[in-house]
Amino acid sequence: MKKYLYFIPFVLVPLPFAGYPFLLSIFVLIGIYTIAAIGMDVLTTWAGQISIGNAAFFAVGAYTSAILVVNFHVPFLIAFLISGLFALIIGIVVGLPALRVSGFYLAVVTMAFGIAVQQIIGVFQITGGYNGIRNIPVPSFWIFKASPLYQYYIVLTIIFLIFIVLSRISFSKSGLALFAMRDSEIAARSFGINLLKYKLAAFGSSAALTGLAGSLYASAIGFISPSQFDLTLSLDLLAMVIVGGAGSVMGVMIGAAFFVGLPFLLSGYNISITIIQGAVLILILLFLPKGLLQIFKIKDLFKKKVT
Amino acid sequence: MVFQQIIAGIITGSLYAIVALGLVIAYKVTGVMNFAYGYMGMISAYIFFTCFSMVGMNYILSFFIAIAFGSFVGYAVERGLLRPVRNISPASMVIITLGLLLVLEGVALQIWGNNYQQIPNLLNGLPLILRFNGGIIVIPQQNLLILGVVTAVIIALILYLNLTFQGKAMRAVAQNEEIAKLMGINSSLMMSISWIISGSIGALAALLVAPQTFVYPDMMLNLQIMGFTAAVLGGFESIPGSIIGGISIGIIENLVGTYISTNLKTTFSLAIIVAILIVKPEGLLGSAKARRV
Amino acid sequence: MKKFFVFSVILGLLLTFAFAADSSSFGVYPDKVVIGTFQALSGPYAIIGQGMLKGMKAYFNWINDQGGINGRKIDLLVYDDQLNPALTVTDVKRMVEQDHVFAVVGGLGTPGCLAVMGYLNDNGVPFVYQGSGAPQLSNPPKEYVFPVQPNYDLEGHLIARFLVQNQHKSKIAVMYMNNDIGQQELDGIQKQLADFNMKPYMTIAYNPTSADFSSDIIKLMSANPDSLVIAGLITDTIRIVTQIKQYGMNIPIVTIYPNADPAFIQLGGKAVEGVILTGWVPIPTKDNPDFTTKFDQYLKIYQKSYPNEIPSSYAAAGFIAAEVFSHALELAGPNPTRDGIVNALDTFDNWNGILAQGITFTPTDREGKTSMYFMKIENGTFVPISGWITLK
Amino acid sequence: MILSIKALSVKFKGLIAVNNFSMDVEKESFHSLIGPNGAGKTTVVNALTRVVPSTGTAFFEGFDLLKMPPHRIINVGVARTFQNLELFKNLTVMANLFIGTIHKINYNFLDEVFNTRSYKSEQSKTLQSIIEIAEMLGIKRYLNMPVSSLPYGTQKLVEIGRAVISRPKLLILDEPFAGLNDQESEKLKEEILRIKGLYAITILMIEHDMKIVMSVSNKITVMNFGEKIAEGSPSEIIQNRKVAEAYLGDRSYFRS
Repeated sequence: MKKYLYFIPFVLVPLPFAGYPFLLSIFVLIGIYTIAAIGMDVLTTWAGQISIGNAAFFAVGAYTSAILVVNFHVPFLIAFLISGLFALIIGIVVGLPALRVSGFYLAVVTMAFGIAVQQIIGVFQITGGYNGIRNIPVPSFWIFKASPLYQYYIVLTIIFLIFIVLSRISFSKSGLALFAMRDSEIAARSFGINLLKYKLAAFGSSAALTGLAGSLYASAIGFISPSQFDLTLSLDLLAMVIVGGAGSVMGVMIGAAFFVGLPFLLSGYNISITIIQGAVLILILLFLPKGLLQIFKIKDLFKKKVT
Repeated sequence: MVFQQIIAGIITGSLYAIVALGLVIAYKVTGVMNFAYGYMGMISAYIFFTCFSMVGMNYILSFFIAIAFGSFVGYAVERGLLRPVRNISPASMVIITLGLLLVLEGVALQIWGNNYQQIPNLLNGLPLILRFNGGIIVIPQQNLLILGVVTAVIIALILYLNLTFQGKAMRAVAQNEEIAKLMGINSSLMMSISWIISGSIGALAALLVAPQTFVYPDMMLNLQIMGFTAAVLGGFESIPGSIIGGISIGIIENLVGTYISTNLKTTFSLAIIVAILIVKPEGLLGSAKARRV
Repeated sequence: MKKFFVFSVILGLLLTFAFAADSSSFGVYPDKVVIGTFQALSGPYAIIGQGMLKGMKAYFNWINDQGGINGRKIDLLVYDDQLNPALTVTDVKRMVEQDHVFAVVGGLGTPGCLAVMGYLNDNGVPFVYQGSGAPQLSNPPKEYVFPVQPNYDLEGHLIARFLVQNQHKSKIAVMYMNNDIGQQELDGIQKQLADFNMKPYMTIAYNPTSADFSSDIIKLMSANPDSLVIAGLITDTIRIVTQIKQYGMNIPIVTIYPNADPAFIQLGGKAVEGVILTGWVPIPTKDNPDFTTKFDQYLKIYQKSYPNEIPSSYAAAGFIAAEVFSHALELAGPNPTRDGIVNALDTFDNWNGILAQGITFTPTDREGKTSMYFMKIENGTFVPISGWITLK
Repeated sequence: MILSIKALSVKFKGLIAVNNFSMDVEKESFHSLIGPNGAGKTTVVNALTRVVPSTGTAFFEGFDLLKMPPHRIINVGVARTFQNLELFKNLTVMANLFIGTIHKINYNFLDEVFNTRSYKSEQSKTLQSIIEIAEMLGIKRYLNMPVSSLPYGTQKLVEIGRAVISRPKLLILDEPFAGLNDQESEKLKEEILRIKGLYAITILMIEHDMKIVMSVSNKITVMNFGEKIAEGSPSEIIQNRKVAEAYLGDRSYFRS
């Protein structure tokens, strides 16, 4: 149970910042991207499938939840779950080509999917077209008022739950089947692993996690439009995984913090964020190929047993 | 109108093809999917702009300086950035080139400022006008030039790879680096050469298209995406494949735009491409690689 | 574990100190007024954001050189949001909650503006000038939100009306970008044409980053419309117009106000001769000597900060944003409050500044600028071909 | 008779790799499949385990292997090793062995997430069998190490362990002795024979090392150019002219 103690600091983090809701909003965003990046991690690090179209699942989740909440006044929690479910279904459909194509071919197929979803959202009425959907409310529940603090704990709870699930399956049938598929499809198949099932499961769960993150994003930002879900977002999600530390929830969290935190820290100084961001990305990969997790020397929690 | 659209598609497609070609050369030998490719070319377009419009050199000299710069960028990126981390995962490699993209985009903006810049066409004469049963197709000389250059580059590359010793050595490295090394081939030199070729093709593509798109940091964005798609559609490792891939995409796009939908043109075009890949997972001219187990 | 815990605590403390606020006032100090803006200064939209920021800075530098407004200099905080609304939201919250800006002036980009509009209004922070033509900014009106730029829907109406009533066209084709601007223009045109019991003769959506448009032009030619509206930005509009000319098509082409920029003529050269544009920022011409002097003044102010640079239309937008806010601050008196700014802005009645012309706000109508005019490119200059036109 | 292959053919792009191949494997026998390089031995095994598509039939205890989805083959009791080692190289030895048992595991995803009783008991049963096999093969101390960090010989043991832990009725070994020195080979041979006796496994082995083949096999099938050219006991094969001809020019086989 020791590994769960790592979450205690995160529970305490907001206390000093209660007076600065905007800092909490940043933590909320970090949390949201963490969830989406874990979705990417499951797909790439666990199952060995490459995707540069995960922004589309993020968009599917964000739009599903926003449309349900804004147009149909569905309670947030239900909209949240439906958005995950819907993304799951779409993810399984997108996973189908992965049964035939792999490597960079799969990368381009997923990229095509990402671009297409962006365009489809822009064309239809129900999604508000290119004008997007605005006034998406922040969820409130029972005695908890809509506030960044409350959002923070929602997001933290979800990450915690994902962490528990991932650490429990990592040395069990489901997790090891994915790892096996990643390392050798031929051997995995010879030992009874149904590649069809596990590839679709990987795409489905990746999409579901990303979709849930999208749903939270829509309510945190309050406005969504197709341009927010572009190729850059897909690549950023992949970069978060790699920069932070692939295969570890903590690593992915560090990656997300890097991606949200760096522009935030630099945005007021009139220096080019892209140059610094790009240079730091390159330097990290040149000197810390296993990601920032390497410097923090945080134990690789659930990979401990496996790799 | 079908015929007109197909001709127009070939013209657009030749642009995709040349970008795809450069990507494939670098991929074949070093296995890197270069997301900064178009942006490397963009820098060369700015170099041309600087030499020609700001310094006032003549066109041909500026052109060759820009191409030389492109090949230098290719060399430097492979040597300085990718070589030290050859064995990291493909996803990490993608992220390094993404970092490079961000840096190049920012640097261009810092150095050349926030204005769109212009560079002139190499050929500025009267466009070629074809008329047939009521339809018309106008091909500006610059586009004919692009078509010609693409063809010439392909022929040159194929001759180089098949006839010269160096080209054969490069193909050997592409097929199996270890064995090539054992045979005494300087594989590290071959990798550098592949990126030098790739870098100069990228610069060439940017210079050819810049008179149309103008010069600004994101000028190659669309071409780069379509170049990737073309490369994959063609079979990613096949040089003729990248050309066929590029031209097919140009034609598919135009036919979709004409007969299906304009506001979902990209979506339908990409759907068709994905469908082709599902039927032929190794691309149009790629070969299925059977791994020995 | 212990290390990690210590690390988190230190990080927390650092952040607390880094962002600890030292003032509870609202951006008004004895010697300065602190305001904020968000602009895309890096990333794909930096070309627009950098231009707009230059316009704002040029004006504020000029004001500050004169001693500021009512003895207070204007201190502009700039945050780079890369036109990514997730960053816009955190940046704007930081401006309000930590920097305690008095107002937000001139934010760039529809997604960012729409994402923070509600937050600023709820917190009573004046939000003056948005670099966006989204109709949702002014409709419905919001107490603290003051859009200045005409919205694209309105522009679409005006263009359709101009083509039908002035030019007597009936087969109007529309080429529009596959994005929010294109869609809003198309909506406006369609609505106006519907009032005339008409429809666009054909519509073609396009990807603004495409290099080649011959396919669309072949389609256009075979349909043979009598006029064409291009709802695009500078580079793609020029590409389309150039190719249309190459195909020998000779129909009136109307395009939208973001293109009324010196760069449009400079880059487009001969190909853009005869193109009709809308404008909301007046241009200096012989028959408008009054404005010529004002335009010269604008150039002088701009070039004081950026010597030898020709300002872009985005710089003009930033300049106007600064002008409108500064004038309101002046009207709000020696002890400005946020509500004072709102009241001052609501007194704008066809107000003319240097570049800003005919700006009007009332508590119930927040479309700052509703009139536009048409101009044509002749011999490499913009020549007005109509007076101010409005819908009302 | 546990496995009966009839008229097996494999074609690659018009090239015939295996042609009309038939063979029977007796229950609990040690059957070797030999032949010069490129004779199609590995292709036969790949066809049986559905790595490559093929025609013909291969009945194993009433199931036609060639009609089964590849991931079901282990369920009827056929496990294999690979010529070039197909270990899960980023995983530990323990995880590799675990994957060998994965087809037998009964719990589902929800059991894992909620840590149910059936999950816990299955999991401890599996861990026990992993330790048992590891002890038997003498690789227990490597359990928590990534396989890629182990010496080649040990990796071979892990691969055999992964196949054995699945409790196969038929174990197919594809050149298990390639790349090992004499000492390692001798050790591995003993291990294989011990496992065979312990679990009453039938073994089908492809091997080049004639000395080992002759010493362990009950029956040998010889292939050349995708066809069967001889079959019989080791002593019969040694005297077969066709076999000698097939190996002529491939001197590597006379090393022993």
